[in-house]
Parts: sequence; C-alpha cells; structure tokens
Amino acid sequence: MTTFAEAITDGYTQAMEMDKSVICFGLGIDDPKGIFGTTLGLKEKFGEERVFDVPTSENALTGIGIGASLNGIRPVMSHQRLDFFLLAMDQLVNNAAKWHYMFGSQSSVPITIRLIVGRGWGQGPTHSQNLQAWFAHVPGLKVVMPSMAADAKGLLLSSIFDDNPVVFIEHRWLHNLKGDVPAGDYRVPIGKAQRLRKGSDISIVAFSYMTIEALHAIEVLEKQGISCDLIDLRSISPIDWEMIFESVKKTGRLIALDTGPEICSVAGEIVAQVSMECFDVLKQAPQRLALPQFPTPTSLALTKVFYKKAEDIIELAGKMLEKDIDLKSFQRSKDFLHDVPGDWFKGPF
Amino acid sequence: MTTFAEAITDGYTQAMEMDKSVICFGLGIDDPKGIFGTTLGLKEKFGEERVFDVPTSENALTGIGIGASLNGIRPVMSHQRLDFFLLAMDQLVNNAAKWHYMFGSQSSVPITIRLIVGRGWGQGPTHSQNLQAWFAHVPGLKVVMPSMAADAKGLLLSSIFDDNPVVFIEHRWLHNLKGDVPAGDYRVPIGKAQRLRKGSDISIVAFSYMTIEALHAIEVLEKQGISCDLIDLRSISPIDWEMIFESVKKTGRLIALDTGPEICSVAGEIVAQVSMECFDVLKQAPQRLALPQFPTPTSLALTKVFYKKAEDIIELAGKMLEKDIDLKSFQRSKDFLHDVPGDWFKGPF
Amino acid sequence: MKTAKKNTSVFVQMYQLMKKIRITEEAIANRYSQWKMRCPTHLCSGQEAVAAAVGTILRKDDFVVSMHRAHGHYLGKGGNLKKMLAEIHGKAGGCSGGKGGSMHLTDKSVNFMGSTAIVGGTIPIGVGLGLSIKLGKSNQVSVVFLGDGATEEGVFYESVNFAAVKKLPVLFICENNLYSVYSPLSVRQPVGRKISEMVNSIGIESEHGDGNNAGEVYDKIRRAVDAIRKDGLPRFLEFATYRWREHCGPNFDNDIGYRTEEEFESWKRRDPIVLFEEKLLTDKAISKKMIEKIEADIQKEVDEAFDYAASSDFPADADAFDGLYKN
Amino acid sequence: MKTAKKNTSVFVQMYQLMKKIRITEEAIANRYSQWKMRCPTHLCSGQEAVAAAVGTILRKDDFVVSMHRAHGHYLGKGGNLKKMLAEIHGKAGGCSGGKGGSMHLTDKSVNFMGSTAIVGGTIPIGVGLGLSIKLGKSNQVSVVFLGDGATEEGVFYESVNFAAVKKLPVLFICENNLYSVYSPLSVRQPVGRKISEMVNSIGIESEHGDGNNAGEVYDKIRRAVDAIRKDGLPRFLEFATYRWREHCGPNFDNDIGYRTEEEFESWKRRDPIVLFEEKLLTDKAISKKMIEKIEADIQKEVDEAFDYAASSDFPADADAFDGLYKN
Ligand SMILES: Cc1ncc(C[n+]2csc(CCOP(=O)(O)OP(=O)(O)O)c2C)c(N)n1
Ligand SMILES: Cc1ncc(C[n+]2csc(CCOP(=O)(O)OP(=O)(O)O)c2C)c(N)n1
Ligand SMILES: [Mg+2]
Ligand SMILES: [Mg+2]
Repeated sequence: MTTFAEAITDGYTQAMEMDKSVICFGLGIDDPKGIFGTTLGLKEKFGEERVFDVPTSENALTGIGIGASLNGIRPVMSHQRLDFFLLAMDQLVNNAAKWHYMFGSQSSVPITIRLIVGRGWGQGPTHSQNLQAWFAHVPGLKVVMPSMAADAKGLLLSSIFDDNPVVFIEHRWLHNLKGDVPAGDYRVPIGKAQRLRKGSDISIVAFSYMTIEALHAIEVLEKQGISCDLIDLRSISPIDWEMIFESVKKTGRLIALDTGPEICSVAGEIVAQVSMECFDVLKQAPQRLALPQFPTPTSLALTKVFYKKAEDIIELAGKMLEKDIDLKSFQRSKDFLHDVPGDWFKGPF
Repeated sequence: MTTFAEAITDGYTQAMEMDKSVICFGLGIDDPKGIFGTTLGLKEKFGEERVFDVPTSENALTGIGIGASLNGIRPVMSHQRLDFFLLAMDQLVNNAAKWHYMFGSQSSVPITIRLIVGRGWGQGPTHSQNLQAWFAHVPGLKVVMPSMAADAKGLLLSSIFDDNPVVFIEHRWLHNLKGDVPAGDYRVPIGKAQRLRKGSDISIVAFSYMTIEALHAIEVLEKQGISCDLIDLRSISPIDWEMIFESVKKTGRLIALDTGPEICSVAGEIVAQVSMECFDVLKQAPQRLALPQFPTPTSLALTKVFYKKAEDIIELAGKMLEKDIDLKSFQRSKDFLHDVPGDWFKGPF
Repeated sequence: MKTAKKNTSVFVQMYQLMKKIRITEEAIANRYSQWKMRCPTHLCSGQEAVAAAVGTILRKDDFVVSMHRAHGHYLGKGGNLKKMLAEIHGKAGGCSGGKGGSMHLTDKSVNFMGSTAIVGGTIPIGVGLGLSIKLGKSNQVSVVFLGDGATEEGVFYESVNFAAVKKLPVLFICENNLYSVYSPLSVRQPVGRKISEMVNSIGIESEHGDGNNAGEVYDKIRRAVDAIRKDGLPRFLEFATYRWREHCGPNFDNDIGYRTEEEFESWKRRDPIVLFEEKLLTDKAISKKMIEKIEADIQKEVDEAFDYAASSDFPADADAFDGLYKN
Repeated sequence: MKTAKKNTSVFVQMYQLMKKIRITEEAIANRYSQWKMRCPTHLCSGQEAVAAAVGTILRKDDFVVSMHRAHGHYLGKGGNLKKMLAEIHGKAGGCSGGKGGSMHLTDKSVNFMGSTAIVGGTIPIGVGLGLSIKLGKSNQVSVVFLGDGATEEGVFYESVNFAAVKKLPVLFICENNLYSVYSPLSVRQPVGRKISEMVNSIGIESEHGDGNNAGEVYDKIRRAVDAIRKDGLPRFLEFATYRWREHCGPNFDNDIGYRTEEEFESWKRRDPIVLFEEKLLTDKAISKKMIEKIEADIQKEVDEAFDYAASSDFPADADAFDGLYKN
C-alpha cells in the first residue's frame, strides 16, 4: 500500500527515468518538506538541472515552462496552493491553452501544472480555493483531479506525456490516503472516469476528495437499501460523458458532487448536460452538492457548516428516494476534529 | 436616442458630478479615442487627478484601485479587452472578492471594473474572450452585462455606487446601438433582469450581445407562431432566478444563450438550476446555445461558423416546438459581412 | 539635548513594543501544540525592530498593510492584542470575526488596513491607499510591509513603478530575512543583487539598513517618514534581519537542513531586543528594574489576552453565510 | 580590412531586409482599406533597423519570440512573406492556418516561435526557450522582442530576474518607440527612468542605443549575441526608435493630437533606411543602381506575395473545430 503522496513521487520518478526531457520546478520542490512529501529525493536522484527551486514569480514561471516545452522539454510545475496560481492566469489561458490552436496546430505545449487545494486547519479564504471550473471552462486545457493513489500516479504519467497543457489538481486531504499502486509505467487515460460502486437507484458523480465522502455515504446508503452507482470522474476536462449518461439512463437519478462553489461549477455542468441529454429518463430533478457561494471562512466553528460531507449526501439521497435514513448508523471517527482529514494532520498548513 | 457608448459616458459624468470620490483610470482613458468613445471629454471636465492614463500593469492597478477604495474612493477601472485582465485575477479574486467577508464585514471594496469583449474583424484568440462565467463563479463579486443603452448607464451608476466590487462587461458590438436613455441619476438595480418580450411557448434567457440576436430571432419566430418570453438578464451575478423560474413555469421550455464557451458557462448554470428547480413543469429538455469549446479563430471564414446567431436560435426553437421554419423570411443586412456588427465598424480593433 | 531626551522616551516606547511582540509570539509558540490555534501561523521572533519602529513613528491615521507574517506589524501599529489572539483562535471576537485567522488581520481603529496571505498581494493595496491620501490631500503616509520573497513578484515591481510615476506618499519596507519559506536568496535572486539599489533604479529613493539595530532602524524610518510627509514622494527601505522559528508554525527548525545552526546562532547573538536593551542601559535610558516591570506588565497583558481568546465564543454557524456583500 | 568587407556584405544584406520590411508594411498600409485584411494590424514602418539587424546576425536555429508589432521581426528572422500575408488575409495557407492573424505569427522553419497580442506575454516564453537551450547544451540564443510598454508588466521583471538567476542565453531587445498605443512614457514610467540602467540593476548586462542608426544597432546586437554564445549569460538592449503610422491600422495619425507633427517629422528625418542608404553609398558598399534593383526585386516579391494571399483559399468551415489538442 502506497500513499497518494508517494504515488506522485513514483510518477515523477518513472517519468524522469524514462525521458530526459522531463524536468520539474516549483517553490520548495527540493526543500526538506518536498511539497507535502510528493517530491522528496527527486533532486538527489535527477540532479539540480532537472529539479529546481524558483523565485516567487508564478506568472513568468508558467510562461517559462511553456517556452521550454516549445523546444521539446516536458516541464512539471508545482504550486503548493491553487490560490497562488491565480497570478498565472494570463500565461495559462492566453498562451498555454491556445498555442496549439492559434498557431495552426504546428506547436504544442506539453506542460503539467500541479495545483494543491488546501482544506481545514484554518486555511481560510486564500489557501483553500477550488477553481477547477475555471480550468474546465477554458478550451485547450486538460484538467485531472484524481482521488485514488493509483490514479494519482497513472494520471500524472499521462499528464506529463500528454502533448497538451494539463492542470493536475491534488486535494491536500488525499495525500495520506493509501492504495495499491501499480509499479512501472502505469498510465490512466485522461478523459476516462472510473465506476467505483455499481448500483441501480441513483448515480453519484464525484471527483477528488468528494469521492471519499461519497464512499462513506454509500456505505450507509447501501445498508439502508439504496443502491448507488458511484462514478469517480478523475478527469474533469474532458469529462467522460458516456459513462455518466449510461449510468443515469440506468438509475434515472443524479447527484453531482463538487469541491468548489456551486454557481457555474463542474457539478452544475453535469446537472445541465444530464438534463439536456437524459431528460426523458430522469425520474426526478437532478441534484448537486457543492460549496456554498461564499469565501472559505477560517474559524474551526465556521468550516464545520461550510463543507459538504457524507452526511449531506446521505440526507439528500434519502430525500430523493423518500426514505427516512437513520444517520446514527454513521459514525465518523471521534479521534479528530472535522477540520483535519485524520490525526496525522496537525497543520500548520 | 443615445448610443450605448454615449450612455456609458453619461453614466460616468453623472457619477463624477454627484460624488467627488469617483475617479477613473485605465489604459488610454484620456487618449483621442477615449476607449471606443466611452470616456471622451471626462478628463477635460473632471481634471487629470480624477481621470488618468496608467502604465500597462493590470494586476497592480487592480490592487491600487482596491487600496484607494478602502479609504473612501470609488475607482472605475477600464480594460479595452477582457483578455488583458487575466493578468489581474489575483487581485480581483484573492483580494477584491474576499475583502469584505474575510475581514469580518468591516471594510468593503467599492470598485467597478469595466471589461470590453471583442468580436469580429479578426480579434481572434486573445482579443475576444468571454469569461463572465469565471466572475460569476467567484463568491463576492457582482457581474453585470447590459445589452441596452439605458441599462448601460443605469447599471454603471449602480455599479459605481455599489459598496462591493462589480465587474462591468461590455460587448464591443453594442457600443453603437442606440436607445432612449433617461437623464440624470438613473439607476438600474444589480441583480434584476428585464423581460423584453412576453410569450407563452418558450423562455429565452439571454444577456449582453446575445440579447440582440435573440430579438432578431424572436421577430421571425413570432411570425411563425412561436411565442417567446425573452429575459435579458442584465446581471449575471447575482442572477434574477425568480424571473427565470417564473417564466419557465409558464412556458415549460428553455433556451439559455451565452456569449462564452459552453462548458461551465452561465447558460449551463441556468440550464442546471432550471432543471433542479422547475423539473416538474419542463415539457422537454432545456437547451443552451453558447460558443463551441474552442479558442476564437481569426479568419473571416472561420468566425462565420464559430459564432451563434439569430438563425441558430430560430432553428433550435423550431426544432423544440416541432415547427418547420422558413429561414428565408429572415434576411440580415447584406451591406456588411458577418464579422462586423454594422458598416460603422471597420476595425482595426 | 532635547532631541536626545525625546529619542530616549520614544526608544523606551519602541523597546516596549518590541518586547510585546516577542512575548506574544513566544507565547503563541508555547501554546500552539495545544491545537487550539488552528490556522497557519507565521511568527516573527527575531524581527521585532522594524515593526516596533514603524509603530513608534507612525501616526494613528497613517495606513499600514502587511503580509502573512503580520503579528508584529499589527501590534506595532497599535492593533488590539486580545482581538488578534481571539482571531487566531477562530473566535467571534477576533479582529476579523474569525473569518481571517492569523494570516488576515485588521484593526481599523488604528488604520492597520489588512494583512493577507498571498505573497505580494497587499503591495498595490498600500499604493492605492497612497493614491487616496494624495487625492484627499491629507499628509498621511501609507506603509507597505513586505519580505524579500515578495520582491520577486511582478506586482511588486508594477506597484513601485506606479508609486514613482504618480509620486505617492508610500513607504515600502522590505524585511529581508534571507529566506522565502526554506528557499535561500541564491535560488531566487541574482548573486550580488541589492534590493534597495534595484528599487532606486526603478525610480524610488531607497536605503538599506541593519534590521537588528533598533536605533538605526528607528533613524532610517523616522527620516523616511518625515521626508514623505514633506514632499509626498515614495521611499523604500530594506532591512536585513532573520526569523528565528520555522517559516510557519511554532517550532525551531535548524535541524531540518535548509539553514545551519551556526547561521541561526550568529543571528541570535544579534537579538535586536538584547542589543537594544544594552544600548538603553548604557545610555541610562532605562534601568534593569524598569525592564523587569515592562516584562511583567506585558506578560500579564498577554496572559489576559490568551484567557480572553480561549474563553470567548466561537462564531455562530450562521456567521459562515453572512457578509458576502456589504449591503 | 577583412572585417570591413565582411561588414559591408552583411550590411547590404541587412539593408535589403530593412527594405523588405518597409515595402511590405507600406504595401499593407496601402491595401488595408480594401478591407481584405480583416484583423488588427500593427505596422512597424520606421522601426526596421532592429528587426533587420537581429535577422542578419542570428543563426537559423536561434529562437525568436515577438509581440503584436511583429511583421518586421518575422521577416527579419527569415519568415515566409507569402505565408505572413496569407495569414493576415485569413487564408488556409497562412503561417498560422488563418487561426492567428497579424498578431499571431509563427514560422518554425526559421525558429520564429511565435508572436502574440498580450503585452509582455511572450517575454517568459523566450526565457523558457533559453532554459531549454541551456538544458540541451546547444549554443543557440533566444531573442525576445518587446516594446517600452511591455517593460511595465510585472512579467517582464519576473522574466528578467529568472534569466539572471539561472544564467540563461537570452537576448532581450526593447524597442522604445516612446508610446504605448497613444500614451507617452511620461504617464507610464518615472521621469528620468533609463530602462537599460534599471535592467542592469535587476541583474542583466544592458546597453542603450540609437535604434535608427543601423550600423550602431548592428554592432550592439552583434556584440551581445557573440557574448551570449560565449558565456551563456543574458543581455538586454534598449533601442530608441519611432513608429511612423498609427498604433494599429494603416493610417498616419499625427492629426489626432497625442503626438506632434514636429516630433514625427524630426524622427522621419532620421529614417533608418535613408540614413543607412547614405552611409552605404558613402562607404561605396552599395550603388544607386543596386538600390534600384533591390527595390524592384522586393516590390515584385511583395506583389507576388499579395497575389498569393489574395487568391489562395480560405480555410474550410471544419477547420474552426480542429486543432484544439495535439493528439
Ligand atoms: C503568490 C504566493 N506564492 C507562494 C506563496 C507561499 N508562501 C507563503 S509565505 C512565502 C514566503 C515569502 O517570503 P518572504 O516574502 O521573504 O516573507 P517571509 O516569510 O520571509 O517573512 C511563500 C513563498 C504564497 N503565499 N503566495
Ligand atoms: C496585457 C495587455 N494590456 C494592454 C494591451 C493593449 N495594447 C496593445 S498594444 C499596446 C501597446 C504596447 O506598447 P509597447 O510595448 O511600447 O509596444 P508598441 O506598440 O509601442 O510597439 C497595448 C497597451 C494588450 N494587448 N495587452
Ligand atoms: Mg523572507
Ligand atoms: Mg512602444
């Protein structure tokens, strides 16, 4: 069993061993913490030409990655928080996303940009934003959001060797989750979702950390006789519409989950497309659970009501299927507070 | 009759006469062209302390506007293209949008940011982006997109005197359209849509330039016996859900129009919310017409198929209502090509 | 003689501020592992001189903005200690109502306008405040605190340029503590770069100083503020200093390998508070007894503030969904 | 004597390039009002010397990136004229397949990697190309063209800093034509700012030159490129020059009031082509007859290219929906 963070290191290592043109850089990539443990040892292994720390200059560094990629380099860039990357929207959107199309398909930009989404321990308004919908909105980008360790590795390798810009979003609360991770050059195709649970009453479409909450919820729901199809999207651009539509055609019911604010969200897009494409099979109004349309508060007391969790999924599914669900059967660990993913997490960031 | 551009000047003038704390700045604001004619004469009238040109530094200037606003100034900032403003996402999203909430409601940021969306005459990939969905996605911003001259003035005044950050998006093809514009301190409330046509068969929800295309389409549709409710949103954050739901409850059918790419769009959000809230009254699958998920091409030949227009609305509505519509009855002016809004427009930008 | 007297009393005031900052930071460090302060927290022990000097010199109506490492700047400017600690505890009575945490502080009663957690994010905000001062024709000063890392952000350069073009009454103060998180200057800025000289050539009168020499810090800031009040032009000051504890969190971290124990010790030997204390004792501006009293008073104030923070209420659930817009 | 000879022949080559750029730009201006070139178009008449010198000096495998005003840089580097004009006409045979227009040019056969329309947008791209050169240990050079306005963007500063920290083989060339659209330097940069001196203090060896003196331009760029090939370190050159026509579009615009007729005339009297022609004639490097022939040849080439552009096909509808990703 490997942690999600170790799976990322594994992915880097595999890619850098296979292809000398892979380089990686980002703030603190070679520091003692190694970006939450995801890049430890890379510099020692591959040298400081290929693994290097950088100035705090997010916009230029994105353009620098783009430029290097135009000459055959495959840069993997990292940002310890997605929020910091707001400084680089110009290079990402005006250059990376458009380069291949606007120059008549002659050059492409094979860059990978890792963005880490914070949560809990008072990350607050500027250290916990989930702006994946922005990236999904922009033509020309690919966007992946793995939730399982194996997918983290498999999608990282696919992202690095994809000839297009890929935004690779990691949720901080996934870094310590463990799973079996295939060795070697393991790839997960970008754009393909994975069915994690098979069921007939309701389709739950999730990605990133919300997949974990969905798994918790489904345990309870199944016990109460509600059979759930769980689709872990893994990629949110392109989205695996086929698997979603197929599932909804079977269940007639949809809950779309999202880690970001609800208006113009990825979950909203899923509700919209399902409504447009599967209207005739829908048994009732499709639903979504996403973040409230507010900045993230910092206080422990306020994040408790701010985030959506397994209980909310259970409640919504119960309401849709008109079952009274006894939530007492669901007990989260009492060993730690709601603002950490487990007792391994003690801040400070 | 006043043009949309003149209505903007009128709005500025009114605001600056009423309140000395209103200032405006932006690249070229006082140059001979006056931002497509929208700021002509302001410097002469209000002086160079209150109306000034600036360096090409979009991110800092946004922060500077925020800072000034914290001390009682009401800055109106302008960008000749929305695309340039991608450089300022950090200040807009991490500071302006969150300041009031994250400091416990003690300070607010009464800034107005005008963004102009280009189209036609080969504006291409980096001069014609419609990223309103990004702004609508961010909690704490308000976003308006008027289509009528009167609303341009009324919403500009409301934006300037709103105590929160407002993104004011103008479509370049609206600047020369004329309408009656009330004199004086005329305000249009942010968050309230306007019903432009009353009908019973189908609800068309539009904003900005797509409202104009919808008006053309409805002329044809009405002649063919299809009765349309046309809602011009005017504000896309917050959205006037009440008016939308009320309309769909009456018609049971929805076409949502958007000037931007479709995935995670404002039109998608409307389809999603209508599906969730009005599911039982929907007679058929809701629909949207938005831009294809591609960068904007430059060539005259390519923009012809790229943009959605009245004909597409007519066709879709006809299909929904199963009527064969004779598009021959619809004749656009032949005096100019499709890549200009009228013969007054001769580029170069 | 008169100026000397005057300096003596402001120096004692400044010394008290430095002490208050140090005692507060160390108290946070000591209690952090009770896991009651649940937010990223950047302590400034070792860097107190600059914050205290600014606080001593500025008027209440002068503006200050700051960054992630803001406790000292907030307290220096006269920010409310209880409210700061309550904020770090996530309490309703916190200076930002529990919405902001350690990285988002404000105290508008003393014109501490805000600190934020995006590197470089408040630099243009401080310039904008400078613009508002110029428009209002008051003779306030707007002070921007920033780190050496923040000078690498384009927005820093854009902001300096604008302040120079528009001639705004802004004082930029860069505390160069050699590191950005664990990254030394060498991987971030060219060898031989002098930040203050660079800023000079961008267009702002600049100076460099020893950030652990409280007297020097005071003099340089005093002169800069006086000059700005007189001619309204921006100034830039860079002070060399050193953060004692880890970048974020309560611990010492010389063991993890990004900096040497010797480097740390050499800076610790130049503790700005100890150096200042020695100077004030030599100058007879202060006595050992006064120092004891100052320490005891501050310790009491800090303890009380912690009691307040710990015992006061969390915000209500509904608060999470309040305050999106100003109505 | 030998170097002089060599210079003579490269000077003629450079002169030819300058002529080619001028004749092309003026031909575009003359035909623009037929409304066949339907895209924003920024002409560089008056600024030809720098583009031509770079083109003369660089090797084919050296990289160039540029900005909105790129025709000269593209042609200088040896970009295909027919494909450029076809692109401006929106044709399938354009250098960007009709997707880019005048503002988005590329010719990969000569390593003209791209010009884009966001001010400052390609500066880091050129630095990234420099990084790739260093990684590949080739001795290519990466040239970044930028305007005076672009130096106001934070990304310029960040890019210069990174090139200096990492010691990358990048030549930044700033054509300072006094204006950004209609805005004079005075509203954008501090009085007395010397861009090249500022860049020096950021950390890159820099120089300033007369952009209308072709010989001087050649020498300065030659020396910089040679130095970069030798030591791999970045260089920055600023050239004073002037754009003759309106910022965007085909017309003269001295009447609209943002600059004076006198200013324009004084620069026009220093037409870089006329000055260079005089020098070459004096030096007997060229004869009147040769000039006539050069002009005639280029005119013919330009006319043919226009014929090609006008007569070739528009892209097919389906092309709009092709090329989102590389497969
Ligand atoms: C835009 C952005 N990039 C990166 C970070 C991560 N980060 C937090 S603090 C910090 C160090 C900044 O160093 P400096 O400005 O020298 O301040 P110091 O911490 O040394 O006081 C960094 C890089 C951030 N918060 N924002
Ligand atoms: C980020 C951005 N801001 C503003 C513009 C509008 N704009 C187009 S060209 C230009 C002038 C740039 O001036 P300079 O860099 O000096 O180049 P020049 O046009 O003088 O050759 C401006 C401001 C833009 N294209 N991109
Ligand atoms: Mg530092
Ligand atoms: Mg210029």
